[in-house]
Amino acid sequence: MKIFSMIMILFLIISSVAVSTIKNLLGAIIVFMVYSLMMTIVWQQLNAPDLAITEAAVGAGITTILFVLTLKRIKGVRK
Amino acid sequence: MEGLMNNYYETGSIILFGIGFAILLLHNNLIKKIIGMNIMDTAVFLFFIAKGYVSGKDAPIIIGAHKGVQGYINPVPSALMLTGIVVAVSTTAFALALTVRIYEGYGSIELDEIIKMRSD
Amino acid sequence: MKKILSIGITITLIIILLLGVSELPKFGQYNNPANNEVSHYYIEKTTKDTGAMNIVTGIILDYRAFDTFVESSVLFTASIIVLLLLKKEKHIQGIDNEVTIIESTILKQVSKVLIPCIQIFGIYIIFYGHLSPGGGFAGGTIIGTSFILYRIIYGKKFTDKTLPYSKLITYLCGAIMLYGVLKGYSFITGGNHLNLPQPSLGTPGSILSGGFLLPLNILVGLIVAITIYFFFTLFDGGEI
Amino acid sequence: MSIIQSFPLVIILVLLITAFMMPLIKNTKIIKGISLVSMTSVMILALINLDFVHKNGEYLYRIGHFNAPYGIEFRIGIIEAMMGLLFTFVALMIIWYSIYSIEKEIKQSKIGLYYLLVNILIGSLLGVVYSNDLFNCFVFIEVGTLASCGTIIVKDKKENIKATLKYLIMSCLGSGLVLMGIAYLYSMTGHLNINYIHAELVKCYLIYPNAVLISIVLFIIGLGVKSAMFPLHNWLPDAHSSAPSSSSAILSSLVLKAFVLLLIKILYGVFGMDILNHFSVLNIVLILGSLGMIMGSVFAIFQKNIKRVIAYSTVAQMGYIFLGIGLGTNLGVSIAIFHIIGHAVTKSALFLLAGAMIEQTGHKSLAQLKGIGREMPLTLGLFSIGALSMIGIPVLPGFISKWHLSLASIAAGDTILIVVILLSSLLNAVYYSPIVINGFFGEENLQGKVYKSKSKPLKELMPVIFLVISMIYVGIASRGIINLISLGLM
Repeated sequence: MKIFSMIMILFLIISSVAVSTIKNLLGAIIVFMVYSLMMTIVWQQLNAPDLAITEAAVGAGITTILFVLTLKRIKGVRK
Repeated sequence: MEGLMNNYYETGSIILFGIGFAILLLHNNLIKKIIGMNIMDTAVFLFFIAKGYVSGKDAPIIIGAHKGVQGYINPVPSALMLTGIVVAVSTTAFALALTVRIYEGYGSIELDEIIKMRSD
Repeated sequence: MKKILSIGITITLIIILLLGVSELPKFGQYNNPANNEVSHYYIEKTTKDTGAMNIVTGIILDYRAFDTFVESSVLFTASIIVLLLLKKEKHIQGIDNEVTIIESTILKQVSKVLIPCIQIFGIYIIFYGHLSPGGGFAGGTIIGTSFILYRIIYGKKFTDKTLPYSKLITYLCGAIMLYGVLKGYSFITGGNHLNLPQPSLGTPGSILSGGFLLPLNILVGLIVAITIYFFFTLFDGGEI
Repeated sequence: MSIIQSFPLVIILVLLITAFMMPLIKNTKIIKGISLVSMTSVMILALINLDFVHKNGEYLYRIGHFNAPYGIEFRIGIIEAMMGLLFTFVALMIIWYSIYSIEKEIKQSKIGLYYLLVNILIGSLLGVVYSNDLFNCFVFIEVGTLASCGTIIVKDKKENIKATLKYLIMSCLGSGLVLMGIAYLYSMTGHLNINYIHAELVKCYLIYPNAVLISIVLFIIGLGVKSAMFPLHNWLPDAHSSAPSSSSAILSSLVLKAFVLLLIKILYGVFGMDILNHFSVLNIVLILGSLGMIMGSVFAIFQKNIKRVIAYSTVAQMGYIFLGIGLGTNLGVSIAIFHIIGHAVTKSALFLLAGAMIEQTGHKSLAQLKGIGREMPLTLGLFSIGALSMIGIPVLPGFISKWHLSLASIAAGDTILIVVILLSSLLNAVYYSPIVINGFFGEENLQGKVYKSKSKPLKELMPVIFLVISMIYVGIASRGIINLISLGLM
């Protein structure tokens, strides 16, 4: 359990650094979505299922949709 | 150092918090800034949830018979952070809407370029 | 230069905060200060006090319901502000500038089956919110997502007819007002120790139990679903 | 259990539920009426509540059916009740003023939503003031932040969007830090209620010295960002100067104040004097406060836009409040709270008057507003009373807080602070007096100006006149108010 959690935390840290370094905005958003999903797993590990469900629906789902739509809007104006 | 190894979840969440803080404060791109804000928020949530965990106990949902006080983890952080997640998504939506309008107004989402532009 | 500065600031901040963490009580221990009489009280009494089997739902909708009420107003405020920022006036009739319409029979047929399934799942999560993980927020998001799918597949014109803006905002305001009134009644009677009638808690474990919990979960679900749909439509073009 | 005890909760519920009602109503006149009626009734409730608290002393009011550590509770002392009255009064006056002039700054279709946001904003600020539960305070802070950003954005100009974005980002930073502070406190004590945290923390602060210190600093920085503490103030001038003038009045007179009150509540309620003295962190607040007093004024001197001058003056005045908090004595904190009252009344009047000038003449810069005294004599007259209070002329509240702050700093043994206070008053005079003098006097300024040609009708200025009268009243009744505050702090 401890080893698994540490690996997950390490993944979280790596993906958050990756968000910062990736140049492509869509890529950063996708990495952030992966980050949210991993966070969901961590919370499930910590026995907080309510939070895991909400984060999966809100954090990974809705937030990503909003980000992608914003990106679409921004690209659309440039065209 | 040993304290950090004992509290590995908290340590991880603090590192995430720092990274989120740096992204929020020092990136120029607004979308990245908003992602940084989200990372910062989720890091605090992780910190809270880690404080509520008790090893070897169940999730705070009573299925079947009640297992007594010692059978479940602390439910308070989960309840608080449920509120926190919704607050975070509201703020994100607001910030993204502002970003869209900024782009329509200034034609850029890089903060330093926007600040350089004369507003009128 | 800026990169070095940013890394420096980050590392200092992390080190300072970690100094605090290293003193905090060890992770996962039963006798940590966080697991005090408050959490024990919740674990022991939630089912008796509120009728909820899910302790977290009991806390957010009864013990700390004021937080949740304020939180719904955060969501409401955010949707109003996004409305303020992104809502565009309707285009003149005859000019059709819709780009994201998908003309696919397969998609339409599949979605006819899929969307009700998503909605039933969302409704299940809302209705079992006080018995199992989930509740108004998660379930509302799922139902909101089904509306979004509906809009993506059938296009803007069709959803404008079935889910018009005026109807949605009426439901949103009505739901949140009803929430405020229901909870306000319970707050004031509780705070003043008035012995006015309260809804019965029922038998713990059945769906129709927990007094206000079920109606509140439904209202929260409605608020969240409409807000999510609003967010999507406003970001995707801004015409409702 | 008297029903009056539930009035704080009723106030918040009334404000929020009327706000939720507004999108359903199409007619803007009815919305304005609802907003005015709700604010008036709320003010009356706050007045009755203040009277009740004054007679019966402070009390704790539980929200819902469960007692304190399990449920959420309000703590209504004299200060909280007083602030409730102040906030509702100032908000009522600002709404009354805005009813006549809001169409000139905001599009017709957005007026309803503007009043909705104002109601939510005032409700959430009162929630921050009343609540005795840290996490509840945090949620109220978030509503307040979103709503206050919303009141800036309604104007819908490019500069507004930019200013709001800056404000939002800084605010989110602040909220993140505050939430982290709450997380540290929760992991050390396991409570969220302020009284219970204090009781636990006194027992255990020696076990976790670093963690306690870090949480104090997190709260100071987090709330400092939101209440424009000196080096963190850079969002304020843009946000406050670009907002519609009634919003700037609310933002600068009430929003900042609610966060400062929360900081006072956290520093003295959660941590308490013993812990603060043990770590001697109050010096940070003291130094930043005095820096803000001077630097805010210095920045204000170089501004050319009248609203920016007033906005920077806010930074300086917040410095006085932080100075009072940083002194760490009972008198210092009482004066800080007194200054909150005086400044709220004065600054809202100043912003509204500046807004009136801009609205009637169409000019924003100080150079073009020369000679305004002939065109709008009443407006500039009221403005100069407010400016005199800011500079520190006896009887007016500005002078009284400066005088007592000097006394408090002598009592605390920091005589150098008197120099700072004097210097700051001098700088205040440097930037406020030119506005007044150039407005009223100077032959070349007055040429071609027709007497009273642009003055606003008296009925539209009535709310500002009420604000100025209440400001003078605060100055005259200062002794009683300060005694009451220090009674409440005990």
